[in-house]
Amino acid sequence: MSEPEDMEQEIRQTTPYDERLLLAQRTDSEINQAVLQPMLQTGKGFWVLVTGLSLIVAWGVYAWSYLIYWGIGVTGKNRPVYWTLFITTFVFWVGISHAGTMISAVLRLLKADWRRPITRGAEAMTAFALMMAGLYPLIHLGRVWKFYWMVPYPNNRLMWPNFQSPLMWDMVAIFTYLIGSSLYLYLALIPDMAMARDHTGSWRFKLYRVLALGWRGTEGEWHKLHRALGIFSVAIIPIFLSVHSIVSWDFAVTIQPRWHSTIFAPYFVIGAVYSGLSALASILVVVRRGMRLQEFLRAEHFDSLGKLVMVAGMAWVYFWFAGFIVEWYGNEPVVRELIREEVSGHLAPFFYLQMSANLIPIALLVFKRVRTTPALLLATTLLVNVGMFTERALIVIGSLQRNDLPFNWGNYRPTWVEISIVAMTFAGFALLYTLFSRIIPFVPVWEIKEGRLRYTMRRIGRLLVPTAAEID
Amino acid sequence: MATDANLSVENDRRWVLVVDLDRCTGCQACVVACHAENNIPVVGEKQAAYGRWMHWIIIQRYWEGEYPNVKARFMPVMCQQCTEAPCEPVCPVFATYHNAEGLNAQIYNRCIGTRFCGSACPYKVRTYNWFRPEFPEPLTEQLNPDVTVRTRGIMEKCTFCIQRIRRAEIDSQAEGRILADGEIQPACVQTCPTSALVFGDLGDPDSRASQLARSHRSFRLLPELGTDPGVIYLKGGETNV
Amino acid sequence: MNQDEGILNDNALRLTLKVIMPKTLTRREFLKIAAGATAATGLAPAIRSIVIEPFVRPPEELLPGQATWYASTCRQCPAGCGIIVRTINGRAKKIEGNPLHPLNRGKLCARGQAGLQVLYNPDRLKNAVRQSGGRSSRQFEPLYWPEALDLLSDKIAALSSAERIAFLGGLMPSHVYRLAARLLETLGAAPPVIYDLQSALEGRGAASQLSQAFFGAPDLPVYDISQSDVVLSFGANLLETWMSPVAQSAAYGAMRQGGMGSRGLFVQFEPRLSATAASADEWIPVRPGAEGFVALAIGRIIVEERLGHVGSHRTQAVLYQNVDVREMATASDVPVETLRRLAGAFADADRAVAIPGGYLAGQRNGFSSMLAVQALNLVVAQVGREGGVFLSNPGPTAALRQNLSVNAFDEVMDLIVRMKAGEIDLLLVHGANPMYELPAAAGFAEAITRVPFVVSFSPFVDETAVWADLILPDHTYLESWGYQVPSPGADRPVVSSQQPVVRPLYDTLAAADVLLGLAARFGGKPAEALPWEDEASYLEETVGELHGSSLGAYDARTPSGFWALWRQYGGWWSEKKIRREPELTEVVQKPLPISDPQFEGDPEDYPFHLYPYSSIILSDGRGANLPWLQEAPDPMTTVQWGMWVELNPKTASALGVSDNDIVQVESPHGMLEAPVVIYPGIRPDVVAIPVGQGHQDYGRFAQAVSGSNPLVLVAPVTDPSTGALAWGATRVRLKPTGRKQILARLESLDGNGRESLG
Amino acid sequence: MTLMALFHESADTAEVIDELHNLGIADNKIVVITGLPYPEGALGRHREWLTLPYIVLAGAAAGLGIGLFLAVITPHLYRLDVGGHPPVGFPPAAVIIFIFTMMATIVSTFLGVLWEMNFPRFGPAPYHKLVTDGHLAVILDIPTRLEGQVRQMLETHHAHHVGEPERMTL
Repeated sequence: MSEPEDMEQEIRQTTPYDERLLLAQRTDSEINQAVLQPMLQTGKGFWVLVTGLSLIVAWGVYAWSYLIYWGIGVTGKNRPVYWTLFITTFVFWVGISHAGTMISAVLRLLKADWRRPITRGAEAMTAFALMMAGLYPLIHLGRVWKFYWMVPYPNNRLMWPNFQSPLMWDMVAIFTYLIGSSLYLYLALIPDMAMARDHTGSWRFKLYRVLALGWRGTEGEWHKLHRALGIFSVAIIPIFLSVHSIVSWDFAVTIQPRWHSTIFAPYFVIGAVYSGLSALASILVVVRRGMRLQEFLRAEHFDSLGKLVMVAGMAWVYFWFAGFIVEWYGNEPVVRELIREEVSGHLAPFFYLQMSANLIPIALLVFKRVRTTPALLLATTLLVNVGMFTERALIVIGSLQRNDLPFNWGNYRPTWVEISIVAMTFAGFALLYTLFSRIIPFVPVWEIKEGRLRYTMRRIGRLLVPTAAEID
Repeated sequence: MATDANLSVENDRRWVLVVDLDRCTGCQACVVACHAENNIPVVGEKQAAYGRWMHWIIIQRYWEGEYPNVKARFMPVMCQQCTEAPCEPVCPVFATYHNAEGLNAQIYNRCIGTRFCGSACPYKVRTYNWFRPEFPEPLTEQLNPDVTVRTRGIMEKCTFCIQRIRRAEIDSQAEGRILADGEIQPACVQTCPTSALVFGDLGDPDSRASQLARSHRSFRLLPELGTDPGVIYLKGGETNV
Repeated sequence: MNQDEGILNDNALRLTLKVIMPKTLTRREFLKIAAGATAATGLAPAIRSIVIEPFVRPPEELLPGQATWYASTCRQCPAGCGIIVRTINGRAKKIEGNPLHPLNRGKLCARGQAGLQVLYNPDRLKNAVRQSGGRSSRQFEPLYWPEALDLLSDKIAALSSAERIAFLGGLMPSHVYRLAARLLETLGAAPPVIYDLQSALEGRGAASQLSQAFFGAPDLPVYDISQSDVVLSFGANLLETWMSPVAQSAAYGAMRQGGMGSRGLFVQFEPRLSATAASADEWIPVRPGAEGFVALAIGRIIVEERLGHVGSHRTQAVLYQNVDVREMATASDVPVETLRRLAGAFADADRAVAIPGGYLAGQRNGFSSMLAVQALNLVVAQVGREGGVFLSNPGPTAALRQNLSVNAFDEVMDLIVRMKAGEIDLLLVHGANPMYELPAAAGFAEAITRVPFVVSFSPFVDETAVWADLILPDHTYLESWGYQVPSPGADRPVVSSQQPVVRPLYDTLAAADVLLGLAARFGGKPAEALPWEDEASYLEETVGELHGSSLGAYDARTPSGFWALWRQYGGWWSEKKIRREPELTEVVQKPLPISDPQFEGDPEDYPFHLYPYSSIILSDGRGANLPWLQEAPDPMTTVQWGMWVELNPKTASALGVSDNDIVQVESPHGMLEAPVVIYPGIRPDVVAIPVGQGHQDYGRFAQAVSGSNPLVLVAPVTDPSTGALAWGATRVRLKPTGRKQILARLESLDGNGRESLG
Repeated sequence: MTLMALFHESADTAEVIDELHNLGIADNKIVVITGLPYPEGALGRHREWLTLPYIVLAGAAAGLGIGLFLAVITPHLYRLDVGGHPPVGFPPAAVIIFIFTMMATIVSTFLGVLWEMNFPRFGPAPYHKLVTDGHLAVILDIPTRLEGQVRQMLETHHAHHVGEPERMTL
């Protein structure tokens, strides 16, 4: 019986609470097994997937070395279009990385209980997306072998980097965010490592043992872990806000028409959340199917996630419009020209793709059926990310094609090198994520158990209603 | 302004280039002279067609009116050596910075090729080494020993022939005399058949450049951006009967 | 690296040098003083006797790391501007204008700047070669020079008669021309025939005949733009390639902003808005070949309405007695009121000049048009005046003048006919590339196959050299000796001197030395006529004639001193202006001829006029092998590395083509294909194509460009009264091909030529 | 002597702990190991005092210092001017200082919590695998004389696997 239908049935026949009831009846060891089993058995499909992704990555690495050997000329860049797909994809990945923190930190602070099963997937997504994003500042350098000249350390050149450059802000911000999210991911992982340690053998045991750091679960440990996670949740939120603001300032600090905008920082942040949450939804649907986690990732989770995506989308539209109306009304020559290019010029196809791919999902997500039907949700959220990628391309590449002197205008055609490298990062992300899902418990078992602890089922008339205990 | 680490110069010195559009005939002599003086590589037809030519100075041509009352006007555009240079703050490694004489200096060795300055420059006068430059033997014999040959991945641009400025300054110091106005001539200025280009110190009110800069014809490129360029244009006139 | 540091170290060296240098006046310093304010410290490199010595004891002029400047003469075009070349460690690094030279006063054009790439061109021949695989096999087998000379002298000796020798010259150094002429004369052969495309396009031959007709002297007149208030230029692209562009550009600059507040009026009459016209105040698109009519009409208006303040009308009225202004106006497509307006401005100006340009000479009624234009200067009495037109005074340089500037195209055709008829057994080609520079229809390609033995002196394997059995590569101009009397000259007597600024890179030999070598081999009369041991000694003797002239800007006690200063200054010139009053000939008492233009090709089949104009960058194509020039954009179209067809927007839309669409251009004589450039500044009935691209040979950079040579279209017709090639007298038709070729342009087509979006 | 007992129910565990308190066994002699975090005080134990916040504050301060050094001091170590900007401007400095502060905060939190839990700590420790299957383990350090009493009390509260804790290498 194929995935979507059987889930629809669940929904038709029962209220979602029954599933929770179902889970409530499971013993802890059953839950452990439910999480561990899919990790232990890797089918043929898994290896096919891994091989395919590795091949793409390998090709991308070749393309990159080709680029380094021959020079940036093998990409489609030219004067004036000095930044193209690399920066676009960079911005895209940084955007994706934002949902993880959004989900785990913000929802943790808000004690939104439905977050529990999806936090780890979200945090992992953040970490891997950031790794991919982090590659681009290197890839797009003309002399990558001199990248360390941007690193602030006392050196024989007696030079320090220019901290007035947004690229420096970028570098440190992304580095910080990567460290932060990885540690956050790992910290919340320790108890589950201990759990996995107790129920596996051979190499996995060795691995989990090391990762568990000797966790036993004494009250003290739990207490400290809670405090640490609390601090993390608070500390990481300003970082996640700052990172994408800084990325936006790469553009906004220049006087390039259409980049030089004060709304860019919040606009980029909300765009990031929009695309990040969508990406998370897509990934969850896929993983849920791939790892048979139906019991943990349930309709209600997708429902709430879908609502979040919808809200983020609406906010994005608001910010986009707030920026657009000012540009349109200001009617400055180059901006006017750029808007004309978008609305009726050679950028029009991309513009309309961007708008439709960002607006339609919002409308669709209004319907619970869409939010709770994996296939539909997947399609919708993928569409969002197509839209967001196009949006970034339009901002980065589109704007650069026009400037104050019409004599200097230009156009851009991507080359196989650029496309291969972009594909490399997408494949790389998928590869990391796939391997991760086989090594690390995809749902945070202890958090689920903790959640379970807080609920009792209470009958109101015909309904069985979960009631949460107001405890900390 | 800081004093240059390498040599002490009066800080009020401000090198400017005056471009008299009324004299410019668009003959391209400056373009070739610049190539010869600054070891600028030649990229070939295919690359040039894709906007990857590397001229440090280009002569922009603008059409006005319709046939038969059509006019064409020329405007040489090179690095504007802005005082408030948008390209400088964005460089993460100080490859481009502001030197003591108000020049927008480009230190090739420091450049790691982020191309941020290129994106930030409103005049789009910076050119980038997309590939390793090629000088088929024996064309290398011509390379000017005073100017570095840039490799791939490096941003470059007009320097006002800083090597000539330095040489003149050092000579005058060695000979213990004051630098005379017009003693420094960038390659383009030196060759310009119609003397449309005048180089000089805006800090010295009597220099030829200063006098021309005060002309009623003078204007700057894209003044609304407030970059305060070191290149001063003189409007072309028109004689009618 | 950081330039600052670079120079600093250099300077440290310089300072130490200052310390160790003896305080006594060295020869260099003396010459420095002699050179006055300039940096030019030209010295004779030891080229006459090449000695190889280690740099342990470097020659005086080669201080390691120190720049030495040599004065010489630019040979990229016939103008003869003075240059100084910066050399370091025996390598030429930069060419600049010679600040002392009266012609260009330190200025230089794009082509002059690119001269270094002639010297260091990777496609130069490195020694004398014989084409082993037969002609056009492009298989070359090196020869030792003695062998080569023996081979050539044997060939000449073996000839049944010396009439069977032909010498085809192009832009030749004066002394080589004179030596060749001398040798041929003693051998009993015809003097060299001089033809090159540049001269044809600028109408050099016709111009000197015009002077002959007007002033009774073949010297090209100087049109004094700098002093002039009104300049009427008839098809003279005087800011691009015509005659002496640098001098004229300098004058233009002065005319624009030199004077106190006064800004001259500059009007350009031509069917296409050239870069010159772009700098003019007014461009008047005259119907091709009708420029003369405009001049006639203006003259007529002046004499008939007694315009201006000169009392010379009565005497000149005769010139225009059978000119009808309305006819002329309709024929030339210029409204009468415009003519009247300009006539007024021209006549009322204190100083005004009318310039008969190259495009006129390129028509079949060219000479009458040129007469009409020159006559305008007469009518307003601007002949011999400042701000008017005058002949430069030869002074003592008369002796050095080349006997003949260029031959008429007719004479070249005669040669071709004789070649075809098999009357030529030996063809020597120097400084010309007839295979490329002659209209294909002239049939030179076929004619050369009929010549048993062809010798080329070209340093490059150009289209003609490919058809040579023997190539004796000459030095490039930065390696060779010579002198040139600039023509048109300056406001004073001038001779430019040429000297090697570096030792020859390769095993090449000066053409003059080849001729002397031949003479020595023949012995007898030739040997007596050409007794000099080498080129330099010949020159030393020849220019010695100037020694002791009281006019000179410098003076030397001894001939050797003069020889040193001559090279040091880069020539000889009088220190103050000397003009000469041209005495008018009787032409100017007869009514001016009115002859309608004729064109090759029936207007029905071939609706458009072909305008093959000489490119400011590549001139007639001799610049096509220099990467700097190929990369430099054409000022009007901003196209680099390319060749194109310029169409008026109306014409293009009527044809349904736009930028970068390839069209087929066909004339009665040939066909070519090229991408379109939409060009607002051209008559709808004219199609303009730049000359200079489309090389089959001539090196990697010339061949890299996908273009064709417009001369395949040009009809080999002449102006009967001068015999000059009427290169503007061909009609063509256009056909879209549906294919595209993206031209490399500086300009963004999306920006479509706008200055700002405001 | 040390005893370990496992429980199914948190309620039992809580009672047992009260009993132990009554028996005069101090809190620090009792270790409760659970597979999931129980709410504060669920098992009737007092909270222990943490130094973590202070470590974090110290870290943040250090980060602030680094940020200040890089953003404010280094521009003066090799002075290079950029067009229209002072060598040190507030906005860029603010960005840099902020980020480095946050970086240090995060890192010090992580290191701090490991230090407090004195992790990593491998090697043998009293533990039972059933803990991660939802059992609660109580490890007691009691005087031998009370053994009988305690054992009996544990039995009454449905403890199982009562006995010497096996020390397993973690």
